[in-house]
Amino acid sequence: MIIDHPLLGPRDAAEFVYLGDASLIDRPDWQAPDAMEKFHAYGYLRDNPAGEHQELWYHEQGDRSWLVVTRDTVTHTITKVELARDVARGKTKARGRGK
Amino acid sequence: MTQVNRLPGGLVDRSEEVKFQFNDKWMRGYPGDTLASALMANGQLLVGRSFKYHRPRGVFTAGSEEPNALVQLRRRAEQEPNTRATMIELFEGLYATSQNHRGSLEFDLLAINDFFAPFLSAGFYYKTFMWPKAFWEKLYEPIIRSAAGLGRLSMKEDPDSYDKGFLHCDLLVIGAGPAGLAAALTAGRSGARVILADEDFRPGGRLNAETLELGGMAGHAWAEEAVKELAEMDNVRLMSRTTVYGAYDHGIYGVLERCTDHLRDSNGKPRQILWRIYSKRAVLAAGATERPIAFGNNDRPGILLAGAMRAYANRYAVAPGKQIAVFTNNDDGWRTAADLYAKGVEITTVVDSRDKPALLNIPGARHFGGQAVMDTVGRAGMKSIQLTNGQVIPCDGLAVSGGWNPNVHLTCHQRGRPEWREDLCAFVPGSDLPPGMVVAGAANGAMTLAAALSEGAVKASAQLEDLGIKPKGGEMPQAEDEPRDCAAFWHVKQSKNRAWVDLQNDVTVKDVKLANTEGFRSVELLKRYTTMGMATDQGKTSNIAGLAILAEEAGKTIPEVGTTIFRPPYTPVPLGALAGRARGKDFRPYRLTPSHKWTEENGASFVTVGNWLRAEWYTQPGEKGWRDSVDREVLQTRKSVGICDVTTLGKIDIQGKDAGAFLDMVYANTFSTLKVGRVRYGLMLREDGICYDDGTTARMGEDHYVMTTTTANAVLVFRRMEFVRQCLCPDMDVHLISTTDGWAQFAVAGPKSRDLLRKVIDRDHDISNDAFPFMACGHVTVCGGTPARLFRISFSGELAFEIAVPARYGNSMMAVLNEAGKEFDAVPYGTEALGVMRIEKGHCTGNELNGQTTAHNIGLGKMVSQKKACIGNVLSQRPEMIREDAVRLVGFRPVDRSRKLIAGSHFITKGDTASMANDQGWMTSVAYSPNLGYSIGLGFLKEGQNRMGEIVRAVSPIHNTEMEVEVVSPHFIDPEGERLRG
Amino acid sequence: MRYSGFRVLKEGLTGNKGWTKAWREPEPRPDYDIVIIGGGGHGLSTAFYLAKEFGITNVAVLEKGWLGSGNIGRNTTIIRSNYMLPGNEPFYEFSMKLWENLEQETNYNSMVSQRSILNLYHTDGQRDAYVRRANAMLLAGADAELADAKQLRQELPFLDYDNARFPIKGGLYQRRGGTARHDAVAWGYARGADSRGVDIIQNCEVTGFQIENGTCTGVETSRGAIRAKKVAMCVAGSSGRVAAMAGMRLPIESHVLQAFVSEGLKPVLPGVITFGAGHFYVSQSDKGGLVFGGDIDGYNSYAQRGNLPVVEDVCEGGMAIMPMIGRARLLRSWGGVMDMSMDGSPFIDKTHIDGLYFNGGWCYGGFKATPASGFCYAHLLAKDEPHPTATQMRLDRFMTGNMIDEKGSGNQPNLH
Amino acid sequence: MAEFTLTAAPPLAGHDETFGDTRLHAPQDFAIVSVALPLGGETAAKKAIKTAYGVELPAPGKSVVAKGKERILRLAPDLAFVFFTHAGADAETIVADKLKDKAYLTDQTDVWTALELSGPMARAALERICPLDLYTDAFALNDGARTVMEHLGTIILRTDDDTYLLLSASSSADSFLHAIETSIKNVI
Repeated sequence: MIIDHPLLGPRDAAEFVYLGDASLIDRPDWQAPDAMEKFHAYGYLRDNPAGEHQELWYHEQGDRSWLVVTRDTVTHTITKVELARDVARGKTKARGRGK
Repeated sequence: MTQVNRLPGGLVDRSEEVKFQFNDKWMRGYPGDTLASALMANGQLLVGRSFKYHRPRGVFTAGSEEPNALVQLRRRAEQEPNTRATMIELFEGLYATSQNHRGSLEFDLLAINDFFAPFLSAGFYYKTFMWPKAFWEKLYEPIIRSAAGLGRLSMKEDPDSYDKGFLHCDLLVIGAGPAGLAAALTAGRSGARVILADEDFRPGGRLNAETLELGGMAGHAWAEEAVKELAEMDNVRLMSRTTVYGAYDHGIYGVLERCTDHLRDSNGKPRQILWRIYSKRAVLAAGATERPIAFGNNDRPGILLAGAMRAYANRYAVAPGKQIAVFTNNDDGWRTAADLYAKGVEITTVVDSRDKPALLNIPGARHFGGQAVMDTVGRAGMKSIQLTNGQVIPCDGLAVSGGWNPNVHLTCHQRGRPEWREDLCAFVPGSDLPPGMVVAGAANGAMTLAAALSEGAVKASAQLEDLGIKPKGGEMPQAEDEPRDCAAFWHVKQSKNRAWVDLQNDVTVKDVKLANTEGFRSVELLKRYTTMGMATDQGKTSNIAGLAILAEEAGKTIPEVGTTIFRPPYTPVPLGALAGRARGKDFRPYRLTPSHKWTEENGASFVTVGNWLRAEWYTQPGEKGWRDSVDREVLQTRKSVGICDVTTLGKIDIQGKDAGAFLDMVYANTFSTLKVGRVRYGLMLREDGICYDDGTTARMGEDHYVMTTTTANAVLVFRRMEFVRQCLCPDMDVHLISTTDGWAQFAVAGPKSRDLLRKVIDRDHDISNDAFPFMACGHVTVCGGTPARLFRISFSGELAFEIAVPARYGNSMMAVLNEAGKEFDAVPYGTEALGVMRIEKGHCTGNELNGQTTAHNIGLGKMVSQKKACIGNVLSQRPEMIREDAVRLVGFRPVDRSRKLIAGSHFITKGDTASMANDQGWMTSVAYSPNLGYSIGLGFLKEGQNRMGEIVRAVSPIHNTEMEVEVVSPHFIDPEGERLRG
Repeated sequence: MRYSGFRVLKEGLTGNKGWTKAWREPEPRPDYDIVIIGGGGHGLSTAFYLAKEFGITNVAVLEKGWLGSGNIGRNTTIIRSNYMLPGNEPFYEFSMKLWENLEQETNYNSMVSQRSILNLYHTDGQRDAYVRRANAMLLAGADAELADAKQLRQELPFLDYDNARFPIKGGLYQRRGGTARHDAVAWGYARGADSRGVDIIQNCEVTGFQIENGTCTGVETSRGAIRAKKVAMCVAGSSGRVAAMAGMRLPIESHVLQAFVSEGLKPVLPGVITFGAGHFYVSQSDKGGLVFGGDIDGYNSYAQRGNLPVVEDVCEGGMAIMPMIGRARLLRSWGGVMDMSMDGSPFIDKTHIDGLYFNGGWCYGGFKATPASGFCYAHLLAKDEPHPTATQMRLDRFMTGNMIDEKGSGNQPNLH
Repeated sequence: MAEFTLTAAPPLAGHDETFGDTRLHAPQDFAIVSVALPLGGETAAKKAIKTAYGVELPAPGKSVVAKGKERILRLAPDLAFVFFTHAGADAETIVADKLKDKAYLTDQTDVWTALELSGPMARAALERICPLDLYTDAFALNDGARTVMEHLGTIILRTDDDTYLLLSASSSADSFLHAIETSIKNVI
């Protein structure tokens, strides 16, 4: 597979390490009253879709960035690649606005 | 032998002869021959034996689809089983033997299977061999296994080397036949970066096998011109003897180049190269493969596919006999008759299943329209054929054509499904091609030369336009649209004798019918039940006929029955090539510690720790076994001072205004409160609350921490910390960089460690206990100004330091420390002594922190802060993970102090039977403690914290032994920790 | 029809004309006691044991494709019970005992071949872990044996002892481990279940569940609705997709595992061998092909195909321990969808929906479990309580913290 | 005067061999310092770099040669390496003096081992181990990338038409050298 790195261009997926569903960015609040249930869902339950999947890849043999890759799990077609840090910052900001 | 079957002309080079051996018989051929053509030239039609019935078999095709003519090429360690004679280029001194027979090729004892064939029908083995039970492994299976298999491995290490590589291009053209050449010419002339790969050693594809003309030139001559033009273009890479074997995701192709297989000797160069080609676009121009028709005894030597026989005549100037019959269901078969006749071979008959007038006039040949060949005679060579009208016609060779199948294989590698085209009676590529690929020429069903040429150029142009490259030079010469009519005809129903569908695996029409009768009606079930298409040729010549017969039996159409898709590789790829250089010592890189050279010179034995080589112990003269060395190293360290290279521990430089807060998130305990100049032990959990890693982290400055990880987890911890940094704490100012290799770090341990270091560390640094107490850290200089880092930490439990210098000084530093330590009888120590001392102190390593252990299990439950956000603290509190009766890390010693504990023993409460239900835990690590004079161990015991002093049984049924052990504190030496604070 | 050597002889002498269908091809009926979704190995063995052990025969097995088309149809055929943890080992040993009588029970030669399995070790730490595991196996009534490098050198002289990057220090044998002919296992169970009255319905895809007031009462299929008192999911790699139709999220990710077979060779390997310092395991089939594999590709996938880096990694492992296979050729590779669970261990459990049961999460190790999985699932379906060897294989174990993590890799499926 | 002296012996120091017109050698006194841009302080850090070296910090994947012959390679948005010739073990101090406290610095000199491969067969040799497209249009002069070759993490830089600078971990220097030598031998 080839991952089109947003900064470095197309690179062989062999340079990357896979982690899993990009929902791992959405770490629950440890102080929430139902923190245990939330962490259980966060840590263990997966949508596991047959189709479009947002997932985390780490460019270990590259620039060490974590990426959010949108990839179809049936065809392996990649439609979007973002820096995970940008995605995570976007989420923090969104949460901030919600307050 | 003489070349009795050699014809005039051809593309072989008659200016020199090549001598070779087959089954120890010397024969001669010409450069440009394959082994198959040379054997045929020498009249050697019997080449091998079939898989199941051990039927005599000869060359059947002229390409990589060959099911029959498999030989063992070369000898001794270079012996290569199952090699297709049709793909072996003849070279001087070539040595090949036939395979899969017991006794000689001519008198194969296992040919007896052929007589028992009625009892060996499809799947017979599933129905018997079940009684008595024990006979399967002892009797039936060994017999089956020794009869099965094909060629033999030499059982010696492959003496050749292999290489790999990466290539990039705009357009990959697969196949250098007319369509491929047209595509490559178009793309090359347009300035695109092109790779043209072809499995043959002579580019041209069928142009070399036919007598068709292009623009008034012989086809093969045009191909030669085209290749010459391509070779002169800088932007084109021509790769012959190169098979594109797999189409992988995103335009990556797996490709095998055979570099030295056509040479007598590889001369130290890689035998083959496995290329990964990254293509923006690809044109598949892989041509088509002819298929046979099934009729009685259709497997005899001398029966060839018609196109193959034509290739042998035109390209290699050989024929399998003097009197040839042709059996066809299509126009193309007629050309074999015409071309062989033109070469002076007698054509006795053309049998056409279609009831049509003769397509061509072949003088001397009788034409039978609407007839079929029903049976053949001649065990080792053809004698005659019998037609459905009963007529018997003598001949010594038979050319069979059942039509042509486009080579759709690579279109299926991403699960694409071919589609049935009724006019061709064949599957053509479907619409779900691998992204970036188009198909041109015969592979796409463009079966005539003119169509192939034009499609090659047109498809390449479209691909270029897609890439934004303006195509030019796509005009191809005038060529023929030769007649290609074909009528579906799969097997001859009138045949009474067995009719083969899959030649190599001996699957007959009857087997297919039986499978259908028994309910194996999906084509996948058919394959699995009969083994059709599972041989080394993967059914290239057999699958479609099998499918057609199944459809006929089931009363369905072929598209209704479906097709099986092809999986990589297109043709088999040697495992050596797939491994490339990664074998033997080069399997993985070595990492060496900075003091490796000194260590090697001073008697160390080395142990593999991940990719590292570490000193295990240092043997001194007079020491008889490793225990002598290790005991000495331990005793001397505890008595005076020892030195150990601990560079392999991961080191991560952490800087930033939020570094402390970041570490609070990463570690279960707190680091933001750590004072500058101090070190703290840190415990890292996974998010699931299980211990992940431990180590010490030093605060070197306000915004600067230095973390150490375990050797094994260095890379993983870094990865995880980057995850936390980028994904969980994206707004923290914190930066990570590994410095593992940058600093040579040494543990200097023992009561004299400070004295020793004082000799090395420059005097202006005060390392007294007051100025530099336990868990202090700081920058120092050594040996007159070399920068160093000093940490007052201890894994051994002694007064100890770790000192780090830039790695370039590591080897020298090891020498200096030992030199300076001479007055204290300092010893260098290795990983074994390190292990003994850490067990004596009850410290955990990988044996304890194996990914299943909670902080609670090792008595550090309280260290997991519940007052801050950190990885793992929430899930670490799940009820089953904090049970009071969970296993706990405790120490053990044998009741009989002379016994040796065994790591991996399980604990059983005294009085209980040893069973899994009564399992109380297990021993994780053991060592002989030279300080205590007996064997000690660490282990996990259920509720161990409450069982101090209890005697339990440590059982090791695998050693057939057990012993009583006493549960003790895991801190065997200096439990109060007075020494390390001294 | 009962199969035997005599029958083969008799049919051989009479032109093989008397063979009959191996199983019926029934139309689905409107309702059953139990509907099993998935006609793979586990589904078929569940049906077989429901009929044979628990006398429940009003059962349908619904298969979307052809029977045995799931992972039972493409795997590396290894059977073994060399596990370490109490949540696993008794279960797999139970499975092994069922394997040992399988052919006689099903009247089908599935070529269960106890040719041994050997796990090589290369470090002292690995050895210690293998001793722990071997002892666990023996305590659970299985067999185990340790061999040092000297013994291995005699038994397997073709391994690389002298030039290895990671020297072979020894190995853990399970002599009763080995291989079985995977397709035949499915066919044997199918025949056994069918002959006892179970309806095996091929080309019947489940498209939805009928759930009324928290109770599952049947399924929608491509061949109409089928009501059932109990519905049993058994769909391995498709677990996520099927469970989603019932509104469930699972602790499972679907990943691709590639497997490989070489061209046929005369006998080379006595049993199964696994490399301890790389990703490679291998055995030799009765037909002579080296059947081998290694690690999963590592990314979520339903594509049933993998990519090159893993192919190369596996072959590197192979050449590292047995450099005499360099001139053997890879004939075919394939990819299967693996239901990788969060701790590498499976589930055989009820779901939170009454009448709906779940069997899955077998990762890449489901083949060896086929008999016990079916037996224990049948037990659960028949008695509504777990079989004694499968009590920990619960869906809620991540909530309680009672994981069965043999490898210690934690909640990251691609590491198991 | 200290009682003991330390001698520097970086792996591959002094290595220099030729294969026809192709040369493989270890550059001497090759110092490396990593420069991390503080979050929120990127502008200040970039300005400091401009002031110190007279060049703009390049985009990720690119390098520039500064007026003092230092080469600055941007590896990631917030990380760059500065390469320069310097013999002592105080490379970090030299950069720190230039950048003051505007960036986080870490001495990387001893983390890496460097080899320069130059000559007509350089690209063909690299084709055997380097997954990147090294054609000029894809990997231009001064381009740099971190990738993996023969299981070894490697930084590759194009420093001239036929010249590549290769960096890999110093602990595996021998394996790294072996990999490159084998590649050269396999193509000449």
